Amino acid sequence: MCLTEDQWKRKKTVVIIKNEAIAKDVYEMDLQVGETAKEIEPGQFIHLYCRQGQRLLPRPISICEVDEKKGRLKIVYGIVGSGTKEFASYSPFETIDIIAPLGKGYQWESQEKHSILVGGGLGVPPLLELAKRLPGKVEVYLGFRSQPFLVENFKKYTDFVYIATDDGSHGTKGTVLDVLKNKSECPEKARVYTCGPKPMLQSITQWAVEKGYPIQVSLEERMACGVGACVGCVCKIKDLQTGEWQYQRVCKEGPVFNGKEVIWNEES
Amino acid sequence: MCLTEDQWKRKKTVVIIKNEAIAKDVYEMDLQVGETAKEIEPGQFIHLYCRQGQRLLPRPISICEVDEKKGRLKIVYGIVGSGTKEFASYSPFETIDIIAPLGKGYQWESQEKHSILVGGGLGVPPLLELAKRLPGKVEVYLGFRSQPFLVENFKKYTDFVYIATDDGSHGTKGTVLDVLKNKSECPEKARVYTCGPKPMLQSITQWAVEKGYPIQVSLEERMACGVGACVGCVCKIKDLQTGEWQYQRVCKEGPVFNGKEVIWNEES
Amino acid sequence: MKNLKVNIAGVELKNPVMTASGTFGSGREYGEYMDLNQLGAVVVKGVAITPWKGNPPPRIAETYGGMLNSVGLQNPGVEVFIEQDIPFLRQYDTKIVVNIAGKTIEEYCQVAERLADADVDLLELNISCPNVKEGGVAFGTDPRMVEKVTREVKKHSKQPLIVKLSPNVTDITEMAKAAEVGGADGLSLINTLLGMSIDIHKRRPVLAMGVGGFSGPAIKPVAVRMVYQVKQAVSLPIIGMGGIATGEDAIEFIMAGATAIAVGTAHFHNPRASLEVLEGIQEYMEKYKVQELKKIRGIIK
Amino acid sequence: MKNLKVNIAGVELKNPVMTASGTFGSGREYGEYMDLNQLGAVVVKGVAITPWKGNPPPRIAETYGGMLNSVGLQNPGVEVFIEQDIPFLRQYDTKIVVNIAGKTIEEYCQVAERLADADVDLLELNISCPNVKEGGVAFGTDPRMVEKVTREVKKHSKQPLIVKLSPNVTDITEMAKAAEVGGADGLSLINTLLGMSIDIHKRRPVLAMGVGGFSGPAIKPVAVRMVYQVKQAVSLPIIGMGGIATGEDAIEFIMAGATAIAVGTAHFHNPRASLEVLEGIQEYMEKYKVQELKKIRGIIK
Ligand SMILES: Cc1cc2nc3c(=O)[nH]c(=O)nc-3n(C[C@H](O)[C@H](O)[C@H](O)COP(=O)(O)OP(=O)(O)OC[C@H]3O[C@@H](n4cnc5c(N)ncnc54)[C@H](O)[C@@H]3O)c2cc1C
Ligand SMILES: Cc1cc2nc3c(=O)[nH]c(=O)nc-3n(C[C@H](O)[C@H](O)[C@H](O)COP(=O)(O)OP(=O)(O)OC[C@H]3O[C@@H](n4cnc5c(N)ncnc54)[C@H](O)[C@@H]3O)c2cc1C
Ligand SMILES: Cc1cc2nc3c(=O)[nH]c(=O)nc-3n(C[C@H](O)[C@H](O)[C@H](O)COP(=O)(O)O)c2cc1C
Ligand SMILES: Cc1cc2nc3c(=O)[nH]c(=O)nc-3n(C[C@H](O)[C@H](O)[C@H](O)COP(=O)(O)O)c2cc1C
Ligand code: FES
Ligand code: FES
Repeated sequence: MCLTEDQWKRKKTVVIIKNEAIAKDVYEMDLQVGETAKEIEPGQFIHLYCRQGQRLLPRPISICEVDEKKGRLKIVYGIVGSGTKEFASYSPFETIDIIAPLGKGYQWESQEKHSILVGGGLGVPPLLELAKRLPGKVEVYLGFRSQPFLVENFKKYTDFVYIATDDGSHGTKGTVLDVLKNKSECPEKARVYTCGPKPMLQSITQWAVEKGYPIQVSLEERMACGVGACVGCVCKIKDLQTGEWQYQRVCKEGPVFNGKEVIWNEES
Repeated sequence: MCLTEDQWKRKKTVVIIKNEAIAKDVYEMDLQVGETAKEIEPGQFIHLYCRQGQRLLPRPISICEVDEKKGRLKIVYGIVGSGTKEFASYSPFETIDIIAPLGKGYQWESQEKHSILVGGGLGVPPLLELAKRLPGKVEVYLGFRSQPFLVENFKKYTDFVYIATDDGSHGTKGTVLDVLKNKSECPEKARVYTCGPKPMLQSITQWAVEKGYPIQVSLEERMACGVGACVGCVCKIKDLQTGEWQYQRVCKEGPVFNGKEVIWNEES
Repeated sequence: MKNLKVNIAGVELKNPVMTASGTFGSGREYGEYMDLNQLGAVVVKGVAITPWKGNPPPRIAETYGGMLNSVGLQNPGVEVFIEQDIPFLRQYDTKIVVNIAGKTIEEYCQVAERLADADVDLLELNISCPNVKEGGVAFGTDPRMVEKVTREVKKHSKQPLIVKLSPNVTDITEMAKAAEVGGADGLSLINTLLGMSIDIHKRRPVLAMGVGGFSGPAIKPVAVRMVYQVKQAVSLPIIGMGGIATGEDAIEFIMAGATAIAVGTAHFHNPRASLEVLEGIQEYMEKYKVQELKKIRGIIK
Repeated sequence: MKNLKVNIAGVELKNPVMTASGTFGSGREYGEYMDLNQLGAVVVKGVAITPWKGNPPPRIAETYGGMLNSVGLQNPGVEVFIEQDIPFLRQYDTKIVVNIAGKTIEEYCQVAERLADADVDLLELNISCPNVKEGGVAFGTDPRMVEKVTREVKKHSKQPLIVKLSPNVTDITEMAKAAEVGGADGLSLINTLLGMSIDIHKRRPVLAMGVGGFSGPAIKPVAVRMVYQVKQAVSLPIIGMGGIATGEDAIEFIMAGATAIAVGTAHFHNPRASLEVLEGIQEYMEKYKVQELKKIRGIIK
């Protein structure tokens, strides 16, 4: 019933191994997390704490890649506000407080034959570790506003990496869905895994449903606790049997949900 | 009427040259302040800002010593709360934000013959630069709870340095007033300069008044602006002619006041 | 070891540290991060007679030294609570406090009545939630309503009844006195202030509801002031809360007059916050040789 | 360059940035740190009909993200103000707003009357100071008194009259409406919250007065909420304040409904805070191509 001292999860202070810009206002950070690296499922996230005491709430960032041997995690974050700006100022060998891992990641079968991964913008990173672990054929569709990132990393694990950019500066001009419709061989059976802005998730879900593919989407919501205690980070999830909906916690039941169960009409 | 860009006083970011413990919970910090070092009067103070954003108010710390040539200031501070604890964690070559100098320092005549300096605990540091600058004979009385600091520094400028400690571990056991009464040659004319806890300032003032010596005391009060704008840092000062009192600003009219004008009965 | 025991309305807590309602779920989640046996009491999130869906997201906004929430008392209802949460919490050697929510006086009474035979130690009447349209704070800002709802719920309660007050009032002592007259056995204060934060890039409030409940270290001076004022005005035991993150914060509340204290928002910054608060209280007592908390309780006059 | 002009009760300010009363002295002190010509207006500290000694020290306490003060309106009286401060401020191209203090309605009226022929642009009626026993907040927490004092002072005022409201009330819109009915030409909000901080080592409140006025970034969510609520309730122009330290903070207040904004406590952290707020507003306008502030004022509905 009661956990012992070493079984408790905890906030840990870890060393930053790397913290570099990989695109405009996008940073890659490697963290030395030790044994924790062994516990990660792709699609899970970590909580990063700011040093500035006026910023109390942790920042949730998805796990991008895991190096179990070295005991390291890679995350990729965009500078969007005060906290991520603070993170960008840190140097290697400094420390940062984190809780890891949190949430429920993507699910797949050990015999998986065909997977379609679709990421948009800062939704691209969490798909990398997934691409690495998935068995079978893996198609990857990545959308960016302009400057792509992590593309080479994906190419290490699959030959089928397709890029879309809003401004056409790289890959196909247009949305990732456009490319997906054009390029995917659309097998009989496949699973779709996606992460990105809500409108994209919604349109990919619609496409997947039409194709009859199971689809998993990773959602974002503003968080406080990250452990399921405050019921702050909810999204509307419907029961496919009863049609009833309830608010579920992105940090606990998610961030990865069955796309078909998500009710999209909430403002985002 | 209007100042030009380079005439405005400002908050400046300066480099920490040294930051070391010199006694239990007492630190000495040297700051590279450039030309500002030339503007200092002994008894003035500076404002130090914390990095942690939840600590908004600056910490007032007296100027201990000035090196005009190198453009440096020395301050000595005790760890008493969260801000001073934060300062103690800084390393050389890091920076800190300050405003310097602030307030009105000690006053003396260019022909000064005999000066008596009396400091207690963290009231000792501001007397050092004064001891250095005063012409004529300078007697220095320093009181500590137990472990003295800065004593050697004073000895560089005068041979008449006397120590009292509460526990008798160094110098005479007892108060600095005891030593003063025993050791001072009590010339006909002298000026007294003092800084330390209020009860000490009060008893030294009483002694000086009995002897007929002019006395200057340096007061402390909790501050917000440090520039005279908020009227937060007041002490009760009476007009010796009219007997009327009013609250005066420690940061602007002080921190150094005529001891005879101070009304001591406020709680401290 | 100093004596940390405190007594709230006849219920003895092994120490004064409780968790603030709504910030600690039903104990289960943070139970993975700390030993719940060490807490004086676990205060569970607001429980209503039927399941409540709560408010739309975003429900959380960060502010300078604090946060806003507009959870709106999402909860699965008292039946689920009795079935799942009480047995879970009873595994631990800690007291159980149930925060009860309602849209009408009748609903509050129903929850209290349903809990009468349940194995819980204290009831905390939440008439101060700023995030629900009906009930909640509407009851907590009018002294006549405070008195009335307290009196009615008290009739249906078997456990001692703590009334949780809203800080969004001109005179907190009026509300405290009204609760006392209504028969409260103790007071909890403060619930959240009412705040708002605007996303200037999206040109809309951060919270979907517009306004929300403001908590965290930022609000501590208001909370300490109110505990102090209420201590001077009534003789009921007070559970103090609002921004407590360290043992020193807790001592401030105790000196202001609190018998017990609750840690809320601080958990989000540090999952072990409540235990660290407890350690900090112990350190203070050691340092100043305070044998029991009674010696410093309400020492500020 | 964007158009930053705003109009408060017929007085045109070159930009919306003012200084919060009591935090900026009479402009002289911070005039050594910045160009006062750049400010929309300087609001001077509270001025009474006779000199006030103010409260005993300590008057200042730091809190998490904020501070408490109990200055108690120490001021040398309106005569000294007219003699020394007006001529000083008139050297600058900025508007002068006088914050008027009183212990009775008569005293407020006397100050307004004495200022009728003085060269000042706006009066700000301070019925919300929590640090004085008489007058101050006692007037600001009862809508009938708000209306009455506003009406009386208005009779003696030549300049437009801004009424400064206290946040320590259950319903701020009631006070705003009362001021409107009483004839106010505008509203300032918020004055300080009432807070307390205890020195647990000395076992007494940090402030000699026990409680004090709570200001700074910590209180911003309460201030934004109140500006928003008042904007929905009355049609008077609002001067918004409470925790503003950046241009983004200022934009929040403007979107909530403020016509102008005032910077207070932020000066203590950064003497040039008000100018940096102004620069921040300009940057926001540039970035989002906002031609005039009217386009975003009260955009949150
Ligand atoms: C499960 C999950 C995974 C995420 N993974 C990534 C990732 O891999 N890379 C990445 O760049 N971003 C990711 N995000 C978004 C990221 O958390 C926010 O961009 C970040 O918290 C913004 O912090 P800030 O201090 O810079 O912004 P500010 O706006 O200053 O933050 C203020 C508060 O708002 C919250 N907040 C602001 N924007 C968001 C947002 N879009 N979603 C949730 N909370 C927000 C912050 O957490 C903080 O509490 C993820 C979010 C979630 C919920
Ligand atoms: C003119 C002047 C000169 C000073 N010179 C020195 C010096 O040379 N060396 C030294 O060690 N100390 C000096 N002090 C005292 C020093 O300012 C405080 O010890 C320091 O601000 C405490 O900060 P803190 O964050 O550690 O304490 P906290 O208690 O955490 O500070 C909280 C707030 O209280 C204020 N405060 C706390 N204690 C005092 C105090 N005793 N006096 C004034 N404000 C206080 C702080 O400035 C801050 O705003 C001086 C004070 C004044 C007014
Ligand atoms: C996310 C969240 C949810 C809350 N839910 C409840 C609740 O259900 N019932 C209640 O009485 N108070 C609730 N509160 C208020 C807290 O119990 C507490 O009174 C308040 O947050 C102040 O304490 P703090 O600053 O330590 O968090 C909630 C607070 C937060 C932050
Ligand atoms: C030290 C201090 C003194 C103040 N004096 C006055 C005053 O004389 N008259 C007044 O109306 N408000 C006074 N105030 C309140 C401010 O004008 C302002 O309303 C409040 O501080 C909130 O703004 P801020 O958080 O930006 O400081 C004072 C505030 C402080 C901090
Ligand atoms: S962030 Fe608290 S429940 Fe998800
Ligand atoms: S600290 Fe503001 S007047 Fe001295």
